[in-house]
Amino acid sequence: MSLPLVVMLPFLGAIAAPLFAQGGRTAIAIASSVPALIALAALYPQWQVLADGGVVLFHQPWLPALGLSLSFRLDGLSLLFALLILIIGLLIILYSRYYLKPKENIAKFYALLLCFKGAMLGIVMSSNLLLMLIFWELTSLVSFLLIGFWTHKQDARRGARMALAVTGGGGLALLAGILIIGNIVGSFELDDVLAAGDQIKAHAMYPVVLTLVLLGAFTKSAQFPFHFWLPHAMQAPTPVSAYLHSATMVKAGIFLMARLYPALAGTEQWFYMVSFTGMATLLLGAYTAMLKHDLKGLLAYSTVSHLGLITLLFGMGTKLAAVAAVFHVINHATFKASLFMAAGIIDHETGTRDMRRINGLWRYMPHTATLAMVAASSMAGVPLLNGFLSKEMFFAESLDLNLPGLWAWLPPIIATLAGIFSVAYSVRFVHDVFFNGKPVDLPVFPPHEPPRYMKIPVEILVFACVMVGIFPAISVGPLLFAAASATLGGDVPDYHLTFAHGLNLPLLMSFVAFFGGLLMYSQRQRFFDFHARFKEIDEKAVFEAAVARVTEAANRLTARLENGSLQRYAMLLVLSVIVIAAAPLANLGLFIGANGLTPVDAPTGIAVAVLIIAAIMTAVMHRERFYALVLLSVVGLIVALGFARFSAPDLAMTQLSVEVVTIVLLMLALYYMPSWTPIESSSGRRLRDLLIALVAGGGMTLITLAMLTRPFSSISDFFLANSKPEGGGTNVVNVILVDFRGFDTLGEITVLAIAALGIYAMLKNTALTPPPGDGQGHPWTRDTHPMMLRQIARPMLPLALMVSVYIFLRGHNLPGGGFIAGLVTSVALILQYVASGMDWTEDRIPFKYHNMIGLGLLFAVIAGAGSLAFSYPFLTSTFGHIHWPFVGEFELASAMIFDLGVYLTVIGATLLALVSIGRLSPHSAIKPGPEAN
Amino acid sequence: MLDRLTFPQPWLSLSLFLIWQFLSEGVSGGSVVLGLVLAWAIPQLTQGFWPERPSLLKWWRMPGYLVHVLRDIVVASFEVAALILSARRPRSAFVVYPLELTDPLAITVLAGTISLTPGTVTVDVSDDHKSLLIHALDAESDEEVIHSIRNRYERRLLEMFE
Amino acid sequence: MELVFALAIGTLTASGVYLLLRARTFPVVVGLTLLSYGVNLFLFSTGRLATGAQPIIGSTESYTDPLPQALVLTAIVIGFAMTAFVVVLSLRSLADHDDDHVNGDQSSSEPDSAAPEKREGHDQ
Amino acid sequence: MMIVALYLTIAMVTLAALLNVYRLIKGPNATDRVLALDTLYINAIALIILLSVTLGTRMYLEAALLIAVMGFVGTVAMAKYLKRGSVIE
Amino acid sequence: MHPVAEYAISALLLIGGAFTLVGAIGLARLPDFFSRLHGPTKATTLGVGAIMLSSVIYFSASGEGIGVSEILVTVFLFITAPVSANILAKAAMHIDVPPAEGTRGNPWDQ
Amino acid sequence: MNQWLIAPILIPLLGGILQVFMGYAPISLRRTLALATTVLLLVATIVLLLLANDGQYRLYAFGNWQPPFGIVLVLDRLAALMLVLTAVLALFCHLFSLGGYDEGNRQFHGLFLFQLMGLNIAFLTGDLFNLFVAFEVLLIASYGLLMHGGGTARTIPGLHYVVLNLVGSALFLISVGMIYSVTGTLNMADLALRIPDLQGADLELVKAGGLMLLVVFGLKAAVLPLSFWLPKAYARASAPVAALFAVMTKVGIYAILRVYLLVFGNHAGPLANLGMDWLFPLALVTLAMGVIGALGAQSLKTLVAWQVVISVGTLLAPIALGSNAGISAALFYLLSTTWTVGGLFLLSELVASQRGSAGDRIVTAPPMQNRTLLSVFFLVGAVAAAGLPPLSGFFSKVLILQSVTSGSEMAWLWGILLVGSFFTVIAYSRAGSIVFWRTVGGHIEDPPRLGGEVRAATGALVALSVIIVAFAGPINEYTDATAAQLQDRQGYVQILQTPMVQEDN
Repeated sequence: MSLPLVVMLPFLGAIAAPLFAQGGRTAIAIASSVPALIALAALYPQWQVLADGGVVLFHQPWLPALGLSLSFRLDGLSLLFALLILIIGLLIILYSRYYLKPKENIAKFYALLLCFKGAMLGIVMSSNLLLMLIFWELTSLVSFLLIGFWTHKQDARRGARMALAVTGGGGLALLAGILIIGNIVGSFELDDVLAAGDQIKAHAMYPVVLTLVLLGAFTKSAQFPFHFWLPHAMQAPTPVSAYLHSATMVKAGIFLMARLYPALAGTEQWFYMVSFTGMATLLLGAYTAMLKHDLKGLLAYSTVSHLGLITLLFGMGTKLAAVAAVFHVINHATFKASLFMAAGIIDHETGTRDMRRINGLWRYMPHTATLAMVAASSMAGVPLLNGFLSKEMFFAESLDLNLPGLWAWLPPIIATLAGIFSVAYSVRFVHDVFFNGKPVDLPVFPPHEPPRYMKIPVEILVFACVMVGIFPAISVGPLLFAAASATLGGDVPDYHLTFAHGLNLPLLMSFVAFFGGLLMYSQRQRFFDFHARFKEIDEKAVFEAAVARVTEAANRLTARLENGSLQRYAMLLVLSVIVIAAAPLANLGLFIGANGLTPVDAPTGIAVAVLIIAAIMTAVMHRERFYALVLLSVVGLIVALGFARFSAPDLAMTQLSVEVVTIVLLMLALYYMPSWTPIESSSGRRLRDLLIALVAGGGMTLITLAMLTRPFSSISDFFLANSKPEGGGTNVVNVILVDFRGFDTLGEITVLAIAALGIYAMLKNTALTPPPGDGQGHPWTRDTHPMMLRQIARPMLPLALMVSVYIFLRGHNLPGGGFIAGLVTSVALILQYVASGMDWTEDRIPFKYHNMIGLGLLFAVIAGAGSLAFSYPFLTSTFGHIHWPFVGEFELASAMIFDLGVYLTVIGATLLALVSIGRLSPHSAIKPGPEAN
Repeated sequence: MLDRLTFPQPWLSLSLFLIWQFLSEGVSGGSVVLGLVLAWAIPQLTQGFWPERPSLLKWWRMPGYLVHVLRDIVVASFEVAALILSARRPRSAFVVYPLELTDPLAITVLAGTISLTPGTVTVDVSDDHKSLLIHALDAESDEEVIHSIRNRYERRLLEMFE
Repeated sequence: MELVFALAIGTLTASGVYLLLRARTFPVVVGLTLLSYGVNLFLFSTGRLATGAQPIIGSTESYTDPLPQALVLTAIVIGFAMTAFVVVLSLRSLADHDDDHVNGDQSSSEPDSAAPEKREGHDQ
Repeated sequence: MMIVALYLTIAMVTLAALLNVYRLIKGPNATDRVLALDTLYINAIALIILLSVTLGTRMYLEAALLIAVMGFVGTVAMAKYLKRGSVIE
Repeated sequence: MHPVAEYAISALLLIGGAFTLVGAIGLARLPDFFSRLHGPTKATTLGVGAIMLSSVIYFSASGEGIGVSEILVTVFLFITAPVSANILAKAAMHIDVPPAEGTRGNPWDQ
Repeated sequence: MNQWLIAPILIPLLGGILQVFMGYAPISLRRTLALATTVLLLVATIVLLLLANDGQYRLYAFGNWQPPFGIVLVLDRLAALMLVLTAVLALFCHLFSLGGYDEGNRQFHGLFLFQLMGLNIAFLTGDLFNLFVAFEVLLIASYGLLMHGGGTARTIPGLHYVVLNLVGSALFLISVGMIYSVTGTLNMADLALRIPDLQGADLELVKAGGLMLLVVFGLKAAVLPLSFWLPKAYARASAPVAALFAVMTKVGIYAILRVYLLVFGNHAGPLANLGMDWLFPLALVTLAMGVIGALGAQSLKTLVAWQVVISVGTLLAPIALGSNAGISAALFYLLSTTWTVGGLFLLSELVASQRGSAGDRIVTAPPMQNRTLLSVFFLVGAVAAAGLPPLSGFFSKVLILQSVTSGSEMAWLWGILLVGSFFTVIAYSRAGSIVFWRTVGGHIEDPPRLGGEVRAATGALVALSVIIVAFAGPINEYTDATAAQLQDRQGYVQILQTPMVQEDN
């Protein structure tokens, strides 16, 4: 249980630490240290197991479908990294306590640091590749937030985004790689994967896997050509640079290579990809570090270079090289973290990091200077310091590579060259900063030694450098052995850890490097001049420009595609249908089915001809809008006649009523619109639209034809058979509407109700200026309500109500029903509005349309819900024949209450919609204010 | 509450009741009850729409008038049909007809009658309800039109309404 | 009979689609109405064409398929509601943009971002 | 005999409808079109009744009633639109 | 069906059809809007009235009772036709539809 | 017959009716009742989820009519999942709207509840035509909601949305008609039984109809090339509405899942897996387009609107491939993305409210109030949306990637999904760093205070991605079972045999 605890603790701490923000910076720093301390305590008992070559495992299934489990693993390698993470993390917390300015949000900083720590521990201790990936991406994310901690600095923001883009992108590649591995192995558990190394390497997908995994590792570990993000990440506060970007996070890539070493390494692809990348990074980093005037820039590129070195070591593929690589991880972490901290102190005390201004600090801060000099010496590979040891091993390994012919010279030469650079920039760090005359124009002058406790972390790390350098076998020997053994899968070669191997070729190379470095440093000005001839590439600017270009291009492309043209979207929709339906229809072959065609009678033929003419004329004459409306009425009328002609009286009646209401509605709208549509489309476009329309119409014709001429049987026999005995009505259509498929009707009247409510709401605050006269320039007449019309309209209302009742009551048995009755009532009321005006009519209508809609829906629901009481399903209808004295026998059906609901909803909705539009008119009493919302 | 039980427009109620009996297939107990309910309820709902009572005083003369008009329609329809089918160009005219009637309903009935009887259409009623504008399809003279309307229809309506 | 019926549906569809592709709201609405007529007729005809076979029990010997009729009735009502809404929406668009173009006022086409809207008290 | 009369009448009414459509398309004024539409509605009533008589069923007669009502309201609304612009005010 | 009824029905149908047609011809042929107004208001109305009557007789004769709907439709048409004509004529005057040449008198628009 | 099945429809319906009556009641009363309705709905859906978890199909026959004659509701795992998904989203959107976003339109709550009713019908119905009606209910309500609130910016996108969907509705009817004209039935289970036996021209007609139906669902789901209406419409809707709309595209996806797996699934004989060969490439193109749109977005809401498009593509690609694992993964993602996107819409509105005239545009502005809170919300939402660990977006993405294991489909899906994720990360980090980090001088005049409701609603929605991670195991089990149930056509068809309530009962 202790393993997940170790990982979880920092996260818990991240949540808990801010709670101590009230107690001051020290309190929160202490609180933030607690998780690491507990974690160290928890790890300590495990040491004996590991030293014996054992492994501590924890396994808890989480998402079996994914192959994701909460598996943790503690072996030498993970212990090594975990110790680095925990110990350096502790030092960083202490350091940060003094580094951050009082007004900065230290709680957030510590919380993020702790999150990072947890994520990093997660990476190194995960025993499930997917779990590791989760932590992996989490480190990218937290790193993004930490780099951008100083949000006011543009460079910090940009650096953060660049780091996220590169490492996050690499993470995605890694994800793909891991998934393929899982696919090959059948498990993401590390044990299974490591055991299946041969299987992976033999698999056809191996090159892909390798490339993807290495992409992840290289981006994280800032390998060429992905190195550029790291120096820009130095915009972060220095503790972050020291912790994330030198000691831990950038090592995650290295860790990954170490972790998957048994599974992936040992092939030619591995060798070439890893070692050449490492080599390129090593040289490039070293060269660039030399050129940087920024203290942290120098350290950043030096880190790049050292990461390249470690990568190169892993790439070499020999076991000894792997040991050297692991060893160098430790050494680099110690000296580089201390150097960063020192740089942070200098930055903190002088207010700048420009080495051209910081000079001669020895006089002001000798203590810090001493520490920095020791650490820098270790970086340069000076004997008796830990850097020297691993570098010697590196030199030795570079000689051992079995490359053919002259190629064999390449690794040692490159190694030596890198050594020269490394010495040169180390010397530069020491000499430029602490000696080399006097400070130039420092923002803070004179600099002082930092607070006592701020130096403690540096001191501890420097002490470690020395200890390891002098007593390697005692100090790190066991740990290194455990780690190397875990990396190599138990098969550790013989190696000898001591500060002096005697005089041999590697030592010679060290000498060459040392004196070459001094020489190079002395000639640095030439070197700068040489470099100044080349144009400096600011990766950040390049990255920003690239993002800007991509964004811009995306924006342009989006704007082109999503151009806000309804015509385009509608055309795409119609075309999609045409394209997708074309193939099956083409297969249809003959469109006339088995039943063949029946003859046409003349009146029907003529009516259809009129319909066709009217429809085409509507399209042709659409510019004259009122004319188009008249033609539309003709179409609607003939459609209604068609329903009657083909045995659908209910439909005919519905269509007729709806059509008139629609026309009135359109005219209400047309009042405010231009009465004429201008010509806007080019003739080519009209032709194109015509073509699309013709294809669509032709398609519909063919489909209809094919359908109508085919025999057919449907579920409707049931309706015909049961309508009377079970539904209690002879009008089957009506019984379907209020009973068999009453739920559809409920939905339908809900739609109507919502539409009306929506219309009402939408027009409430709308102001429209009507034109003063019609399209031909006639002013509107003042005679609003002609006398004859008024006189005739009034008696119509009771008559229409009576007819509505009649149509309503017979609906269940004969054509009619609530819907048609509702429309008749509505139309009669509309006539009152037309004849006598809005105010006059509204004064006389005893109810609000809103309530009517609500009441209608309520009736429908109640009619349906009645059956629930008898534990029948919703909308179960019942009917009975009731005999009353004198009145006689009559039928009462619950469906009638439902139909009453339909009736009321239709009236309320229709009138609410129309009246809302009518109310826009400036003549009506309530004049809406301009957009008062 | 009791006043709500009255029939505010007894004529209307009666007509509605009768129409309902026609609409229901055959008079029965049910249709009578429902007819009564409707004859009460509908006027209650719509009485607001009738601001003034109709001033039809001698309503029993109405059927005679209607028969008279109907006969005129049939007879004159043939004349118009002949006119439409003939090649002769009709002599159209706009005639202003000075009204003697004052009641709006009466004027409406007259205007309707004029429109329904062939050869003339009421085009407009003046704002002051003092004159009608009539379009005659084929008229020798204005006087003839005015004269015929006055004698055939307006007199009778005057008797009925005022 | 089937052929002329199919032609009628085809014509309604074609006219509707053509109008749908116009640039002003009004023709678009008219086009949608035509289209819905065509669709209603189509849906109606899925029960095949029959003369004098109204599905009213007892009024005739054979009955046509009543189900499509019920569906069309629903579709007509829904279509009406939708048409009403789109008509009002085009009015609203006219009010907002002083133009009945379907794409709004083309001259002052705004950038991608939402135009500043009025919120209580804290605008501009 | 009745059948013949029926068919003849149907033919005449259909022809009448065609003439109305002619007027509707020809115009020339908006009022002409509305008038033609109104007449077309009345013709439709005739057609519905003729259909009922042909089929011998009264199921369609209420549709005729509705056409009468709807035609009237439609015509009134259109005329109002032409004259006044605002149909409901 | 009784032969008298059949005769009556046939005659009414034919008369109705003829008047409807004449009304339509008038609508198509007459020279100006105001003349055309005459066609539908009477000929067509009368024609439809006759057809209605035939239907009433038909259904009464076939023993289905007196059709109230048809009578209602007819009455309705007779009431509304003048109003339609009136309001259309007003609209025509409003939008300055010209009367045919040679028409005496002037339309007025208030 | 279990009466709980009708609850998700009746509760919002009755609540909505109540709102219609209460147009002029005090706003506090309306709010209380409306929120109570939503809470009640959530409770009901959870009950249904528990019911459905036994793997049975439950039938509810309206009017006690035996299917296929009457309309039926069918509750299965998928339906229950969608119901809960929607109810949770709705609850928080509703809560958010109480922070003053429901003002200016007395019908807001009514429309909101009707919208939920439409959604719930769509998820439960087992009848093709009733599905059309459900679509119309939810669409008309969404039209109303879309136009809710002031401002002129949403009119035109709203018009586009409405017109295109009207065409879609017409198309739906045509497709239903074509299918009915051959099969003579509308019940989906019955269709599933009849379709495998079709042949000849009947087959081609149904095929054409089925493909046209796919276009309809594709339009609702916003699949390219039918997705261009979406970004502006969503980006300009008021925040709670836009957030609720996060589920609207999912209705289209639900319909594809339901209809195409049941009716045109593996068993459908010659019509098996109809249209899926079209859907897969289109889904990928949609995904790519969504990423491009997100990259180019210049306001937060537009960015999130494009995220909707991205999620549509991501969802449909595995669905089109049709494996159990793929469908399960898609369902997992559905849960995650819907809530996250909803939360991001709400968040964008909060950001806009705190930044004065800069609104939600991705430009610099004076420092905003409540920056820490909002930036944390944004971070969580963006991480979940972009599919970075450790939030739910990542898990679903991995599930989707894992569900396809071979062939060129794998290459395409992996490539586009991963590269898309990369660019999505760039888009979010760019937007976030500009909006939350970069500031210019000056200060915002008196920004509105963020009320408890809006904070809680936004926070809860984004935090759900954490909850999903915590319960990833059980959720994944549920989606696995759902996918298996979806493939089990036989089980669904059995509902036709369910006995009705007897007279003596």
